[in-house]
Amino acid sequence: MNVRTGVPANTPARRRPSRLAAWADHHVFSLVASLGRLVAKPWATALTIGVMAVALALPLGLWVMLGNAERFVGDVQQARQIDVFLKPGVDVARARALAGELEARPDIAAVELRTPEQGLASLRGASGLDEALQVIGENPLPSLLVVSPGGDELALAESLRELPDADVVQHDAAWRQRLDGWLRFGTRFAWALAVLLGVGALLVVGNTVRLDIQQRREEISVLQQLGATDGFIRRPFLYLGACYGVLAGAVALAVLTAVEWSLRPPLLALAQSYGSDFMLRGFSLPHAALVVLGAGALGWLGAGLVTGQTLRQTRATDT
Amino acid sequence: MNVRTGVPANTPARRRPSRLAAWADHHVFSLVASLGRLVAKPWATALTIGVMAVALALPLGLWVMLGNAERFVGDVQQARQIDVFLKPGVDVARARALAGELEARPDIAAVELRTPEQGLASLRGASGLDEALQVIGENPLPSLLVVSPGGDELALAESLRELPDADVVQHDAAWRQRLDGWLRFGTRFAWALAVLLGVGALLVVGNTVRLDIQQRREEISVLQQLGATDGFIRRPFLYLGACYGVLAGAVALAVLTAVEWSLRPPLLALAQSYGSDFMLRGFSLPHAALVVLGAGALGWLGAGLVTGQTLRQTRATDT
Amino acid sequence: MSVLRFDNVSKRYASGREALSEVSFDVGAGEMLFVTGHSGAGKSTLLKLIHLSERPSRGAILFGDRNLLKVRGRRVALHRREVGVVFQDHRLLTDRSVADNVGLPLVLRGERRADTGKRVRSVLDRVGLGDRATALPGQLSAGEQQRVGIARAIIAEPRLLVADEPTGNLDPTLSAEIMALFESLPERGTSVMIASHDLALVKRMKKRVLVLNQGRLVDDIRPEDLAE
Amino acid sequence: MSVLRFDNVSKRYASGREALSEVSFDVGAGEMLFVTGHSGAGKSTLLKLIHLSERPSRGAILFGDRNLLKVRGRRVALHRREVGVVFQDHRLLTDRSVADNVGLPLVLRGERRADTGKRVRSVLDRVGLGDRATALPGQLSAGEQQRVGIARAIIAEPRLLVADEPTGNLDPTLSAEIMALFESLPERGTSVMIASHDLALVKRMKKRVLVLNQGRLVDDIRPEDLAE
Ligand SMILES: Nc1ncnc2c1ncn2[C@@H]1O[C@H](COP(=O)(O)OP(=O)(O)OP(=O)(O)O)[C@@H](O)[C@H]1O
Ligand SMILES: Nc1ncnc2c1ncn2[C@@H]1O[C@H](COP(=O)(O)OP(=O)(O)OP(=O)(O)O)[C@@H](O)[C@H]1O
Ligand SMILES: [Mg+2]
Ligand SMILES: [Mg+2]
Repeated sequence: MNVRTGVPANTPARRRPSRLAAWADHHVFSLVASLGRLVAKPWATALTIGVMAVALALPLGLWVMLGNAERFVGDVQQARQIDVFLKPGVDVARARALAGELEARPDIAAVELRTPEQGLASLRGASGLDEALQVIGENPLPSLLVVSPGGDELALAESLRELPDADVVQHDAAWRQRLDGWLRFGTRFAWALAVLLGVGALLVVGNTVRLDIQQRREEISVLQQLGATDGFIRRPFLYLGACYGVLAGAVALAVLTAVEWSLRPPLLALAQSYGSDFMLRGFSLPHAALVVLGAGALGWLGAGLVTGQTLRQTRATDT
Repeated sequence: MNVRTGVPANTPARRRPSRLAAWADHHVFSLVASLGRLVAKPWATALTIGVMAVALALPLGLWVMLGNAERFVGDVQQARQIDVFLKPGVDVARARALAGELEARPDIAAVELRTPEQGLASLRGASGLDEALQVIGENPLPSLLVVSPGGDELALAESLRELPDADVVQHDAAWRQRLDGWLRFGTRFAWALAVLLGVGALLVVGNTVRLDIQQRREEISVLQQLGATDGFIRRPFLYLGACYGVLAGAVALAVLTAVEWSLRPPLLALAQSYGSDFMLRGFSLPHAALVVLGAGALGWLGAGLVTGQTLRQTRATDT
Repeated sequence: MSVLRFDNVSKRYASGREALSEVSFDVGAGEMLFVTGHSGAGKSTLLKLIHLSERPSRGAILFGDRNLLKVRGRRVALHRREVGVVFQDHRLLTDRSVADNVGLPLVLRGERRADTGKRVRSVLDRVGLGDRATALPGQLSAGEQQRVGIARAIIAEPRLLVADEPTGNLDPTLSAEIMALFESLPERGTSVMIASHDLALVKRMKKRVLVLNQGRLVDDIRPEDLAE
Repeated sequence: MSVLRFDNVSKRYASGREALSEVSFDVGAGEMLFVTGHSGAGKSTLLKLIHLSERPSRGAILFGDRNLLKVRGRRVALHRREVGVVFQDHRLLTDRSVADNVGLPLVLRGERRADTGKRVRSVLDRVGLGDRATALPGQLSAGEQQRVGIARAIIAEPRLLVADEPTGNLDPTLSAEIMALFESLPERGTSVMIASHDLALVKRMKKRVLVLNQGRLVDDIRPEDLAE
């Protein structure tokens, strides 16, 4: 055990490398160290990322759901039709002209004319009222225009009511009321859930990083006592938080995509019952990238907040 | 600083208190110590409990939702009606007799008769077809029985179709199909969410307790080296987990109750649009107690699992 | 009868370092002996083998008639309760008071917390910390922490006390007092084994001394031998 | 010119314990001195005040012409880089290698990790641990850990080195070697302040000695005085 004393090996004129190089060196080291830490404890890392991924997946999934629901509702409304019964005095030629006029309007997608004869025929074919109808001498049915709306359905129905030739405009109000009820309820529910999930995601991410940092409190305190600045101490934790975030974001995306695939068949069936060819739309590539980056930013932010808190506690003597 | 040597103060014949008393003593101490730990760090405790509460509230809320949805659907189906149009030849007296017969059946809640005259009158009043109808010499309308089902609606409609006097049985199949579509989709979605949330709750509870225990790894290792058994070391953590669980369960209940109250108005409006007086039903007192106890058990279990894991790691030399 | 017997014990750490090589010796009941050697000679490793913090790579260790190689699972805890340990780095529970730390071995042996008070006070007095019972370890100086560790190791009157550098943070006067305390233990049936690098102190005590050098037992000096 | 000046400094901990009472002294540039006293006398507290681990309750501390009372926030870190510290409980980073631990002060001063290798090796050689650079602190004996702490404290050639019981885990030979190492530092512009309870060692060194007793500075012995 030889303890050398006397003049040391290093030169007295100490090299001072460029600040920038040292700074970059430290950043790279912090990142690599953070990644190393993740790999060194694969199970703990998986658990942490799993928790964060769930916390992220839920509000994200809700967001996708709401977006799809809106598109879906729009789709369904477009597929719905307004029945315009014309006044009994309006003859078929006038009805045909009116149909042509209406079809030219921008808020109308299509107009189909059903003449009284067609109506009677379909009544005869469809119902068992054949005999009863034969009793009627004259065809009492009016001409019917079946209008497919191209824009705001309610406004369109209103304006159709004002047509001089229109007698009864049938716009299935009960159906509409029910759908609105469902949607109002769904929206309220979604918001309640979103608030809950948002709070949950914040709590989970914050708590995860907090406990991770608490575990290394001793290390932080040693670094502080050796003269490390807050920035120096915080950096590896920021990278750690960002790594967690990015990985959690990726896992959340994967989970959501799996959920999306499992929901496709029933939703398609549902849409078809409304005569719509609506398809569930997941994340586009830019969206996905945004989500992963956002999750990384969230992890970075959470780590920053919590590290700041720990630093303040450990640095009790500075106050 | 006087260091006394020589014969000690305590008697050589050492008291051995009853094992049971010592055991109870240790349990009480563990519980009190765990509670003390929670109170000593109010913020960390609040965060942990918050995370666990969210993790519990979501699957619980879903469970309540599904239960309510089932009740709601039952309610709505019961409130719906089947229109039985009788053959044109059936006169009003026969129709009235048939209504009485049907009303006696167990699968029918109520039957209302609408005579052809009533039908014509309501057509006149409701529509603008007054003039058109006046043209008709004879009343072409059949008698109508409006049947409120008392049990399985589909089966009932089927059996009504087989009545010799029935002409057309109108049972809104499209409407039914749509509701079924929504429900199928809802159920699938709920299950996807439930799986996600179940995994999430497990991850969160496990992770929270794990990190809490990791922080006290040093303490665990010291206790082991002094000869503490696994049971002794695990006990305070089990109590801690149970405390977390019970508190988190209580918070989750409170959150769910708040959500329930915020959902009541829109849901009531929705129910009324179906002519139902359905009310959202939350947790009964026994259910609530069960939830809190279950959450406590979950915390206890999670703590037990994770402590076992940590104990195995710390006790590396025993292998 | 021997309390402890090392039989050709070697210890190689996972890093490949051989900390002990074929060490053999015997400790009699009520004997007090020292283990010395340079820094890194293997003193702490030797003591760790005794209370099962580490396992030997080769050789056998007998504690009374108990073969430590065969002590596994729950019986590790029971064995540790029969050995009092003073750790080189104290190892106090930071969030419990001094009194709670010292009383811990009694609680582990199944006594009720409330019943330990008198003995805790008595043993704290003996190490000169009677007035610090309610302090937390973090509020003590290094020497005070070390004495808390000593009090904790002796309170349950173990069959064997192993003390790793117990006076490393104590001044000469206090060291002498603590040594006197240790000297009083064999009378009461506790064998004492102390690792120390303080050669002056070791010489003064006139006890048996095991000398380690790079993991080998190079000398086993008995006071009788010196007298000759 | 004085490197450090204590002016009627008192320290009362939150627990109410007065660890230092009206302590005043001066340390000249390139001076080497010892602080002794019984366990709990206040030696560690005094050193902690110097690198701002604790703040005085009363009195002023000057480091060069810097009033330590006024050093807050970010400048605490900068001040600490000018003071090398050997902690009584080592305080190594458990998950980094010995070399990384020793090189840390250089990295904190803004040097690139890759550039520190040569100086780390040189200073590890000087404390006799040249062959343990890649080990983790947990794989070292207590005395080896203490020497890592010493290497870390001196690597950046601080203006002042404060060492708390730096030879508490070292045998006499090694202690003497480490003391020789410390003695060589003032030549290179580092003042050295060592807390120790090892009176034999302190006497042998023939340096200035501050004697604390229950928080009071009861003696300030200079070698010149002894010579008289
Ligand atoms: N966990 C470990 N892994 C690898 N090597 C270890 C480990 N613990 C100790 N060693 C090595 O084994 C040797 C003996 O260590 P030990 O702690 O027994 O020494 P010691 O005699 O107690 O020294 P000191 O007086 O410095 O405390 C040392 O070289 C040390 O580096
Ligand atoms: N954080 C603290 N809170 C309260 N009291 C403390 C604290 N730290 C130290 N003390 C007390 O202050 C006194 C001086 O402690 P200090 O650590 O300075 O002693 P020391 O001279 O270094 O002793 P040793 O030689 O045992 O290390 C002691 O009585 C100790 O109990
Ligand atoms: Mg040792
Ligand atoms: Mg001290």
